[in-house]
Amino acid sequence: MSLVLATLGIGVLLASALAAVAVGRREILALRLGTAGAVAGSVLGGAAAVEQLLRGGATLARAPWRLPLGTVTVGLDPLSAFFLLCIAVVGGLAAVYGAGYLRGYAGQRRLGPAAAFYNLLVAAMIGVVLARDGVLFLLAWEVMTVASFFLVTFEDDRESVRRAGLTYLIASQLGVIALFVLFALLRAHAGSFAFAGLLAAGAPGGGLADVAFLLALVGFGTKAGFWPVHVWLPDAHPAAPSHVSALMSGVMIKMGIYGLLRTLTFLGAPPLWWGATLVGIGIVSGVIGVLYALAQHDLKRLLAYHSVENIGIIALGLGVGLLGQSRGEATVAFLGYAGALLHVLNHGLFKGLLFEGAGSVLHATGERAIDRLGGLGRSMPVTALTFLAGAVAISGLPPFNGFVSEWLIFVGAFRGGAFLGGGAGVAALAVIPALALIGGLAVACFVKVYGVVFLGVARSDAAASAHEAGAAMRWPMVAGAALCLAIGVLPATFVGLAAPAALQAAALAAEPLGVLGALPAITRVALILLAAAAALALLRAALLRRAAVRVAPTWGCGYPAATPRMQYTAASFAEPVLAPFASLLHTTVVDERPAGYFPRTARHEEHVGDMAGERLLVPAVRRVLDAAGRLRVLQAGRIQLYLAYVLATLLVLLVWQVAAVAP
Amino acid sequence: MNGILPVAAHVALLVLLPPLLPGVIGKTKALVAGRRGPPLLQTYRDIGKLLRKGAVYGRPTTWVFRAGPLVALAATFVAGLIVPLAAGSGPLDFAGDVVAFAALLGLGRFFTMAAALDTASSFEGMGASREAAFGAFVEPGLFLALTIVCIPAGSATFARAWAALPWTVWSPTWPVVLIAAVVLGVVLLAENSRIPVDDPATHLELTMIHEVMVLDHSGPDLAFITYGAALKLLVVAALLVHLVVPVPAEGGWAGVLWFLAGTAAVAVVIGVVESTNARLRLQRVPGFLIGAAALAAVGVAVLVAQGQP
Amino acid sequence: MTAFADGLLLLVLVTDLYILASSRLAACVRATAVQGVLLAALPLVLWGPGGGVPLVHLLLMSAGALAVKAGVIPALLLRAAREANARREVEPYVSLHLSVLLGAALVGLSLWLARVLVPPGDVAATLLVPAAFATALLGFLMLVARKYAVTQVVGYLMLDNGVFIFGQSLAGSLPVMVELGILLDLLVAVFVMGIAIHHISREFDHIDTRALASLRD
Amino acid sequence: MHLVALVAIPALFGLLTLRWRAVPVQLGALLGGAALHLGLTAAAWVWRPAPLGDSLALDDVGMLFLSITSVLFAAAAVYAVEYLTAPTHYEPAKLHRFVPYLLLFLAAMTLVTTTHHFAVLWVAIEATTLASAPLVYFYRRGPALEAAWKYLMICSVGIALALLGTFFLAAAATAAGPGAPSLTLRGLTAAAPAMPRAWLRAAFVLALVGYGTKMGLAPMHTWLPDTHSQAPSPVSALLSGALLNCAFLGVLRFFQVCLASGDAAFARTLLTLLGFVSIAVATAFLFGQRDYKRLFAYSSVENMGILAVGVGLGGAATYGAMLHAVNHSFAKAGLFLLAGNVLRRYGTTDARAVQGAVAQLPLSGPLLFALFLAISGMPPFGPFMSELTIFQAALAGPSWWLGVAFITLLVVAALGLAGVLLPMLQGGAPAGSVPARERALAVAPPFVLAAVVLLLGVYVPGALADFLGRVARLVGGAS
Repeated sequence: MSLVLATLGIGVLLASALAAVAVGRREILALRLGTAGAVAGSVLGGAAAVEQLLRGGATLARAPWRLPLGTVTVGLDPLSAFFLLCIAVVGGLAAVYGAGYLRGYAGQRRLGPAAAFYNLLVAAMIGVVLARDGVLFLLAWEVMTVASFFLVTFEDDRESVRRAGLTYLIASQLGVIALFVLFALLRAHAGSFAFAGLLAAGAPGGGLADVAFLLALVGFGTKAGFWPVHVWLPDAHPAAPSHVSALMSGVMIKMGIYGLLRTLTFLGAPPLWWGATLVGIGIVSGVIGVLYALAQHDLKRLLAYHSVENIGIIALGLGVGLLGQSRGEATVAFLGYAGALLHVLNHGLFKGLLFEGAGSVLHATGERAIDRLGGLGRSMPVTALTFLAGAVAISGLPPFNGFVSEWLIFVGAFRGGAFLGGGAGVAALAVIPALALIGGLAVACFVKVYGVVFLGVARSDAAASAHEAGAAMRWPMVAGAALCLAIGVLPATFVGLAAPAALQAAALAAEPLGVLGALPAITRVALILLAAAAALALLRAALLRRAAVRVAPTWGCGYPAATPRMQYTAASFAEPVLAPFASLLHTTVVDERPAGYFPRTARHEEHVGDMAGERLLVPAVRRVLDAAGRLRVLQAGRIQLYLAYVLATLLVLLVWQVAAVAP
Repeated sequence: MNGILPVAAHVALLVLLPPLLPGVIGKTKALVAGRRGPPLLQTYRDIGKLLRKGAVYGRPTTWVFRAGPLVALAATFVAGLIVPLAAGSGPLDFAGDVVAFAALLGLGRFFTMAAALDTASSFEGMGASREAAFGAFVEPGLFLALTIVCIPAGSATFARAWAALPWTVWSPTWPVVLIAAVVLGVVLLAENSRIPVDDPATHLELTMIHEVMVLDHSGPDLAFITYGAALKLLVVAALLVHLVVPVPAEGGWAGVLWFLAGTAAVAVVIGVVESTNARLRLQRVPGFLIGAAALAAVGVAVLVAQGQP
Repeated sequence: MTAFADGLLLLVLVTDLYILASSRLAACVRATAVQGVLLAALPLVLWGPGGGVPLVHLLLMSAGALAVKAGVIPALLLRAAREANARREVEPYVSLHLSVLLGAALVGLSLWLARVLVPPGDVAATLLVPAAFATALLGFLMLVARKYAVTQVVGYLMLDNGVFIFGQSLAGSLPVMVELGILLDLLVAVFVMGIAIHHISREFDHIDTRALASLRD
Repeated sequence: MHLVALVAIPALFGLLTLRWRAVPVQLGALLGGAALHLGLTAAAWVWRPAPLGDSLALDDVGMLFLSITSVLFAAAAVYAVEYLTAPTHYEPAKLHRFVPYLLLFLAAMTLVTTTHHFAVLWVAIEATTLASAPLVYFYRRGPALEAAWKYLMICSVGIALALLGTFFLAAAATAAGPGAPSLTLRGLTAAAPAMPRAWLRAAFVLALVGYGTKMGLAPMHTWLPDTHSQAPSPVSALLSGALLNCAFLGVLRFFQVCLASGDAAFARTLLTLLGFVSIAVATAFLFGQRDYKRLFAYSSVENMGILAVGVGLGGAATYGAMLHAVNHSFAKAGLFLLAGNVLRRYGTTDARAVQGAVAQLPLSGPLLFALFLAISGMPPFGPFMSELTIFQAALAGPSWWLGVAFITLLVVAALGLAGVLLPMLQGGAPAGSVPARERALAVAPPFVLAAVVLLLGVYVPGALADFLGRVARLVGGAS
């Protein structure tokens, strides 16, 4: 049943994609068709996922269709179903939002292809999680890359967008090399591309499992956005239209996590260093991600760096899970995987919500530079409120969902530190302060974003004349915020959805006893918190009913002529947080100090470039290109030279081959 | 923690005790400085007065400004329900409550800073910025200190951790617990904006942190803030108290007495520290906090070396 | 017959080196014609009466080679050179002296190759394989070393002559039709090249291939 | 008779049109020749023509390349009609410089695919050069002349070497046994086991270098970018899609003899080596390429390298190579035809002068994008599957690092293509410009080719898979 629904979902998505292209120049109709298809497909996919998760077990089906190199075998098990759920929820919400968001582009851009590629992307992601055959998996994976590439380059008349698209393509394709090698190696081991065959063949030995793990780390890590292969992410996500950013950041990068988890199921019991490696990656990605986010002045780019951070948190969870698995500590393993998986869903929800909020801001003001915004809370109340929910959620604070998943990882790390012993214990212990630091920095960053964008007063005319987003854009944000709150208040229900997948990842038969017993307590905490806040609000209202309430200018510490430009800026806000980490950031400073008695101008700008990109990857790529460029003299245009190549090749090969058999 | 009575006692302590702490600290400072100082119950009086007053709201502010004090107080209060006071566990205790405790403090900080930014004042923004930085640097120290006490217990749960504390002097882990206590002390000072991180008595906005953030609040809001700050002091101090004073797990009158004594001692120590130290330069605060975290990390390492986990 | 055939092949080698050392276009082309005559004689000398190959076959081959290699092609090339008003190749890529030295080295290589590649069957000439290799390789050297289109075609012709020499060892196994087809192909190729030279000289006013180096990376 | 007709009809039509220059005659001969040829080829699938002696025979390998050639020729012919008669382009009066040679070219290629006689094979391949040289020079410009000259010289030299190789094979056969040796495939494979190894090896090296020159294997590929950039687009399409394959067939015939001799390892090594060199060299030249037709030409060099590697590796890789031959031919021919449309819109082959092709050419642009993805090995297009097949066979083979190197080079090459093509395809239309109104005949042929490439990416009919498997087994692979 679930598989039928899911494949039907793919069918609807593909059909609506075709329809959206087929209606040609009737842009709004195309958009409507695409959106309807996306929503229907998401509903079908979500239904399939829930049905499968509630029923438990796994289903498998083979289509009567032969790929040139493999079979079309699809299946749903808890792991797939959970990711399918994430795709459906975020994909559906973002599609509705996109219908409102893209409307503004009607007449300037072709909306049909945009809607079609959106649906294709969702379909490809569903295909990735459904695939039970390496070839089908890679096929869906590449289609996913292609579709998202087209979405990233939607506004391809902008040079920066084109460059971002190219960067994305380069990174994806270099990453996919590792995946090709990975699957081919597994096939060589198992004799089949089919996942069932890979599972049946058992764990590969002789270092092959280690190689496969590393390949998966590179290949899937590139898509997921692990440091330092994340470099495409901060360029591509801001370049895409906001609903696409929501989808990409929300779920597409999680396909990397899915792939990693899926691969791990083929590789048998993990050695200790796998978990430790993931913990290391998680720490670096998380801390670097949030630091770079703090240093950004561009709203969407900032959010993109937060995706790197959150992927780091997920990696920490996976690391804890692997560590537990390697030591046979079922509880630790379960907590780590469950935390990571739930964070996948959570991040999808709040990052989707935040990108949608950013899109609404962009839509209303045309401005992405944080320091030219401000005061939008008044003109865009719904966006502001939902963005605040997302900000609190992503900071890992109760009563929202981010807290629940981080809590699971924390508890797993504490237990790991206590019970794993040795290197595994140390690795688990390292998770704790790292996650704490990431959380603290995330709070700082989102206070900055929320405060500078939505609070205070407008810093520019565009911000001053902002207006609230349309209904199609508002409701997905409201729904997303509501879901974030729901998971935070009712964690037991939602952890229950992630639990089967976590069990599968941890190769456990049953849930370790008592692990999730504390979840109802989190519900209590959340409810008491809300009740206490409400009670205080009532108390204050009662108190103020009898007293005078005045509205007056903000106290300026004695300075009477304050202007909006004197508000604290995002850059100044972040400065004390970043100062101790200056050596980790690649900062370029433009400094024009006031000079003379009556200085006219003064300027101070700081731009933080990506160290991994600018110090590591870009020079490497440039070096390779230079080497290729030097080869160009070979094709110098002279026929004599060309004939000399033929002669030289002939002589070398002839002498070599003939000498080899010479008597 | 079961039964109505212990819960009632816990809530009573939580609600009534906090404003006393600033009084004790103030008295101590005054005594050290050879002054008489304000009355011990001055904070109760201040709060009462503020609650009766009207309010002035800055023109640019929105509901976030009004929500800040509420959420901060509510979050601290819930954190107070989690943390054990006069007994071995709090009324809301559960497995993994340590993490929730820290997160609730973070929530309070989030909304306090957001409210500050809502005023559009550069001074309050400055305060929020500093709070954000110090808050971020406090977190690892707090968690590492908690790690030290939680690991031997095998659980990130206050009740379990306090029960597992080594109360024999020759226990090999007591130096590590001492480290945890010192680090928690630093966290206490930083979380509550005390010297040497912040000077609650300063009068120059440019040098303030917490005070400048709440500059624009007035009336009941300011009352909530003042009360909330005291509550936070109590809640964080409660951690320290349990490390240095053997509060009996079963609570009862003995528990209340031990707890009150411990809390008073902590307040006096704060007073002494504030009297004998100067505020650090702002740029040096991160180093101070990171140093504390590093100390805690050393503690954890010692624990690991002892084969504790 | 061996001695006679070897003498003939030696003469071929001499013409090879002469062409390589000569800078005058007309001399090159004439030497090619001489080589064509020598090659035309080769099948008769090698397989002579009673060599196991039908005489008609031999005569046809010989006549064909004479017509194409000693007749039509040299005439074509001479005309092309005259048309382009080119007399001597002034500065080849590889100087004439160096060409000859390299040529000698290639002849050495050919002798080594011939030691390994022992000619099969009953070919009655010890120099056949080395001469074939040497002629082909020296032709190749011409192609690489010279700038003028006409001299390049001469090089191509030498290359083909080398192949032709080797082909004579197989006279028995190739149907005459095929051999004539090969000759025809050669003729057409050089014919097309001649047309190309014609166009080159019209387009660029000379036949120096340096002008033909605009397409590059 | 069937086989004779296949070769003779285009040849006859070609000679006919050399004589009669009337436009209807030219067009009729072109389209009629293409249709007849396609029909005869299709008929050959149903009724496999009987061989004429040992020299003229159609085996599965020949059938594969004949079919590719025939389909591509039909596509190019339809396209050429539009291309050459469009009012904005070249006056129909020039048709007689085009049609006869194109038909003769087809005849020569057909002969290549249908002969089993090595000398005839050689004659036919040389004939392809001679017939297509005038086509390269069609535009009668200096650069076109230069390209034609280089094409003629380099390929003729290469072919001369191949002739020497053919003679060597005959010599080896002579040495192998008593009786007059034959130069047919049957005779040579029979004699192969007893052939002296030195002669066999020398013969294969000569053939590989010789036909490899024509096939575009690096470092003998140098004529290819020049020729492709100067020839009219339909001719480029045929050169890349059909002619290179025919030269490859020449190499394969020699390889078959090596297989029969039981000493194919050296040949595999050489094929793999030159294949990798080709892929690597082509990849280096793809980056920063300024002329998009040259770009496609280098991509052909790369793909010929892929074919060589596939055959060199053997096993399933050979099957992949045969599948890839189909994929590459169709995709590349489509790309060159579309390049013609781009050229007509922008009036230049300079890649940097082209921007926003998707917006400017509403049909060709997206189609070009699709085929770019296809040739880059992106699913759901055919090359993805064929390259994956070769790759996984390479990785499973004795040297896994060959597989890694293979896939890495391929991906990097695809990025090189992307670096040049994306800026051409993307970008909005300049203000005030109207998207082109494209003519159906200029878009339909590449569309059909792209559709086939797409189909082969998601579904290979069982009959075709079996057929390709038979082809692969004939040239030393497995299905």
